[in-house]
Amino acid sequence: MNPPHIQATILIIIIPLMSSYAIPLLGWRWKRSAYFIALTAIGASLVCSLILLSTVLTQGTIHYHLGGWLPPWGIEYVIDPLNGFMGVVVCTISFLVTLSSKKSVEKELPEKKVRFYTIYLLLFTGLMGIVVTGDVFNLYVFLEIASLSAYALIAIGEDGAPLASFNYIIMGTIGACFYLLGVGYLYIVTGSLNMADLAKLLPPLYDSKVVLIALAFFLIGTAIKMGLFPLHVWLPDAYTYAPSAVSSFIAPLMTKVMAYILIRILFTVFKPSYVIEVVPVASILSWIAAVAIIAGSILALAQRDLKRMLAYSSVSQIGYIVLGIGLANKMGLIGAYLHILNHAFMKGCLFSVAGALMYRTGRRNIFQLHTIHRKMPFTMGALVIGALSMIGIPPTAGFFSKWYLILGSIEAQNWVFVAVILASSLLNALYFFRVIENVYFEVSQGGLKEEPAGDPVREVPLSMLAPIILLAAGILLLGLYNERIISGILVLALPRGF
Amino acid sequence: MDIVYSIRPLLAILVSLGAAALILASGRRPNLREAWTLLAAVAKFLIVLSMAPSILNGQVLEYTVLPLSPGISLQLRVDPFGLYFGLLASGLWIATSFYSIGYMRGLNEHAQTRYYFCFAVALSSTIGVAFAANLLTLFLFYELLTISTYPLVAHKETPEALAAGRKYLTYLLTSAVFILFSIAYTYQLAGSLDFVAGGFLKGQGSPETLRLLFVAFILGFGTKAALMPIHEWLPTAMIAPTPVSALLHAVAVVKAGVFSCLRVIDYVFGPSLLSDLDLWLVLGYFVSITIIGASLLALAQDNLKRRLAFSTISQLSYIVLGAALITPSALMGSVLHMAFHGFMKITLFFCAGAIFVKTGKENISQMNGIGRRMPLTMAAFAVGAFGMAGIPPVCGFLSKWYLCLGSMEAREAVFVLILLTSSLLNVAYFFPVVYNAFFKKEAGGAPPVREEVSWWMLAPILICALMSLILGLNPDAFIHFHQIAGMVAASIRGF
Amino acid sequence: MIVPYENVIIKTICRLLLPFLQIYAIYVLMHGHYSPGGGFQGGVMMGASFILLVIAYGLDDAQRRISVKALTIYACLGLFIYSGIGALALLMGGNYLDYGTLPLPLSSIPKIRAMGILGIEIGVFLGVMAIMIFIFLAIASYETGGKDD
Amino acid sequence: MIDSMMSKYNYWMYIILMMIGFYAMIGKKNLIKKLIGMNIFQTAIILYYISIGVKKGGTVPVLMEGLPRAADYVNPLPHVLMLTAIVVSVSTTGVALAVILLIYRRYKTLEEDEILKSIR
Repeated sequence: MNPPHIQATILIIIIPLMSSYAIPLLGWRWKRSAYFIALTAIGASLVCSLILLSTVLTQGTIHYHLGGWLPPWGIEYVIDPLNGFMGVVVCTISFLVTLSSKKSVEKELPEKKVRFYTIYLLLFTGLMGIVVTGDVFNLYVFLEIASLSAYALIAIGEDGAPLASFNYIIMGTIGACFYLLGVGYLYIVTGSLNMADLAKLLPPLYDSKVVLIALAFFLIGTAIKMGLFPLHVWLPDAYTYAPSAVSSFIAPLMTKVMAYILIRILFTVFKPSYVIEVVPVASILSWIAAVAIIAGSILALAQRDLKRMLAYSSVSQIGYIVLGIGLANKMGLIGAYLHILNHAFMKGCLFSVAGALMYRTGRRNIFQLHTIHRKMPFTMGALVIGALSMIGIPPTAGFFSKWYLILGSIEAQNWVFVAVILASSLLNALYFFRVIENVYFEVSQGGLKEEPAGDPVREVPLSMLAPIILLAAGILLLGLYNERIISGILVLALPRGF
Repeated sequence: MDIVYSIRPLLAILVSLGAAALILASGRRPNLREAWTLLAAVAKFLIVLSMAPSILNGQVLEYTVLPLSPGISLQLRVDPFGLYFGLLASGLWIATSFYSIGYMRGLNEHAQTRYYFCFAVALSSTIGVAFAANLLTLFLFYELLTISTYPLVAHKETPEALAAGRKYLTYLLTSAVFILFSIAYTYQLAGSLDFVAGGFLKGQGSPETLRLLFVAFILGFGTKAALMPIHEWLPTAMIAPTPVSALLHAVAVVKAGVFSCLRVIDYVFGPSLLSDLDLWLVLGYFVSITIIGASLLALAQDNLKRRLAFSTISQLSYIVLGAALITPSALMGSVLHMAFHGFMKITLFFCAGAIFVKTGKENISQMNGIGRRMPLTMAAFAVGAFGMAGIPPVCGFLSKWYLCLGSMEAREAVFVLILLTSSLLNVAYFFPVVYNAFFKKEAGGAPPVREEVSWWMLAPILICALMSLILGLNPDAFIHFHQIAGMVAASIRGF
Repeated sequence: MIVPYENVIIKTICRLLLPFLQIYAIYVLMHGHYSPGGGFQGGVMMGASFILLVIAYGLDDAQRRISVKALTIYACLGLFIYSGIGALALLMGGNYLDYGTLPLPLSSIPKIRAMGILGIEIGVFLGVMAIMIFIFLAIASYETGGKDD
Repeated sequence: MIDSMMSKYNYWMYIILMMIGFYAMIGKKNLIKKLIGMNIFQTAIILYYISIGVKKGGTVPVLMEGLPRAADYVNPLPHVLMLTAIVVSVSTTGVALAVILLIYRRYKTLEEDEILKSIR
């Protein structure tokens, strides 16, 4: 019998899962309850994830056998420092973003609140499932739960949303199917689906072409799902047209969790030695990522729509994470892990700000934001902090992930990557300062000075503002305390041999 | 060297950050807001000053705030050089605060809350740069300084001001990229980033690598120090309000750049490594181009503030030159010149601002006879101009003297020649201003009326001018600039 | 919009077929833990029987028999039974879905396990059935749809 | 060569099917056709999985008297996995159909290029 803090492994999934069924049942009668149920469920998961993380850090890896079946036959949930960390990241961001979703959902989707939160919780369940599971097929199932909910959530957005969602369905299904094929190939040669078991069975088979093909399918599948550069085409539309509550939930988390899958596949299922030495997968990935960083930034530069700009910047930031993974040395991986955390906070903050702008002004064009800073000083302050962090100005979190990535690139003696990271921070500066300039400065001569019609713009309600401020404060604190996170958690989360 | 753990360096940084928060909170009540500014300025100076006795006794104050990255901490250390810069910046901030209030009220500027807020943050970062114990901490504050001064440069919000702001950011963020690279590389080479008097890079890496690293460092920090091919942001930034120009030139920004250059030259590379790598002479010639070139360009400017800007560019290179010539006297002169140039240049900028506030004139050709309208202001201007040219009773002479001495010690007389030429050029571009102001008749022919600016502005002008004189006569007056500079030189080059 | 197709043969055959379909669906459900079959397959058949009803008798008729509201409740109930049994195992001190710990008055653990999985299958059955019908109705009634409930 | 290809014909079949589906997803402009392509794509993978579980002479994996050896049964695990994959594929189709309806209601067409035209 397992003590309660081990049972948290499963509670972290079944609480949101059961709550998501409870929402339509209770929401039928009390529409308002949907939000509170969702918030409570995610809050409970947050508590569970914190318990898990502390347990992992003090007592070592947790193995949870679902249904009492022993691995490799039964499904096993494994919590090691890496996914303990990921769980906390996902839960924290989800909690904050959900907190802020109340008003914007009421405004944008007044009739669909109940269904919205049902699917929302399912998405959260899927993400958490991906994080905790130690079984490659179970991971596929959760991947699809998360993706299906995401398709649905994106489709309820405005104008181009259904088409964006359809494209995402097509691309996402290809990605998931490739992942499934990868699982199939591994299953042919090993007869196992358990990650730890696979890791044991695979090394003698490293010469096999089948294993190589499996790895290729895994990589393409996850690359599509996380929007790595040439395969990113679904991402900008989906993030732009989704309702603001959705884009501020999906943008920070979805792609990060997919990056987590990549890490798991490369460094847990396969051994680092395989992806570095036997096949140069890691270095191929890092080169693709380098292209992604630059291309994403340049594409972001061309946008006038704030949310679309942020979406393209996500494409470039995914590049950072993959670059760190591909460097496959200690500093690079630490940079990648840290950037998963940091970027989740930054994008959560920035998309929430974009949502707040939509909520109060309905404007997304960055050239129509003059004088907003007087009306919404706190929101815009958060925007500045988020933007500075994206650029990589020191005390903010974004600087430090860049710092470790640069150290990793130097360690790998790869000067091109150093140049890419540095150049991209300049490009980031270009497009983010364009926003800041438009928000804070009024061009005195012949600018857009007249107030738009409609209700006078003012600061967003507290339920939206508080999460934004917390996220912004989080960015600063993560930057200042990054060393604690690294030495406390991330060093333990590195794959063996680093 | 005793290391004393003390929280005072952190307090010195936080006091103006706290003030910044209070300024934001009391944006609607100008009097309260400005009271915070003044209070913070005085408090900061007193805190910095309170550290002086222990430093003069040979101690070093240290405070570790938190670890930033494995092996590197956000650490503050007050050594003589840091204290020196801290004293200079916080002392001049008081003057600038008073002057700002007069200037901003006099012109009834907009967005004053943002202005004071950014000012306070910029000062915090400057003190942070001064007290940083390692390169990463320095870089942290250095970037904060860039970001916090950007709204000040673009303050007027006209298209030109915005363009100037963009240019400012472009130059400084690009340079930050070089700095970041060099810091990361240094860390990879040496495994440490802590400043050590005399440098810590010796024996790490091949000479080619180190030369490359040095170039990257100088490209990075040199941008803020406005070395010649990468100086263009500074004259463009003159569009900003005059107190901001004063902040940029005398107190914070370019001084932080020069300070960081000196930190790199003397505390990262160290003189002996530089001479091993044969870099010092190259750097010396490189900045000599700036010294002469900027002076020549200054001659061509009609806008008074732009002329001052080019003068700053030229004078900053004196400081870097002093560090590049690896002799004790040169370093002494270089360190002294940091402070002296600060006092003189701030006087000159304050005067330019005062003229603008009172008469709206910005161009030198319009300033005939202005000395009869504003005799006190223009007298102060004259003192500053004399100092720039290195004429004895004013403090500029003293630092130049040391610099020339240093060039002699280094057996590179050509630099003496360059310094003297530049002095002559200084005379050439400053004296016409003074001459026209006092001895030419005003264009309209109307009888000149005495109309000085308000005492908020006039007092700082006069005090700074007076300080320039007093420091020239007794460089150890009040805050022991001379003695501290001596300690710096001794710690590095064994004076 | 699906309107009833006035053909007595189709209607009669449908009427004849329905009970057998549904009984077979329940058979498949109950045998799920011994042989191929189970909640999902049974649920699909059960759902298909209703879909047949809709095709033969038209949407209006079907909606009179089974409302969207009831379907939602069935679906949620089904999933609740599923996860509820899992959670019950958790409460009884086992791992999630560890049916062996369920408090059933049966002699041996394998028997308890068999009952446990049957409960799970029933939950799945209800859920799948409701959702199959739900998807069909939602898509079939799109012309009148667009409103939320 | 031919022999080895023929002996693994199940893989070829799945690859051909998958490519057909892939082509429809990428090449067709009509959204329904894309969706059908997606279904073919998923079915190909299901087929692949089922085929890897097959054994010559294997029987239904139900415990029976007289067949005590594991080698006598076909491998049931791929089937179980595919049951889940079918559920996923059904749900994906459901969501996709719903989205298509939404698109149709908004633009009154299902041709991708016409929709893109009406967005701009």
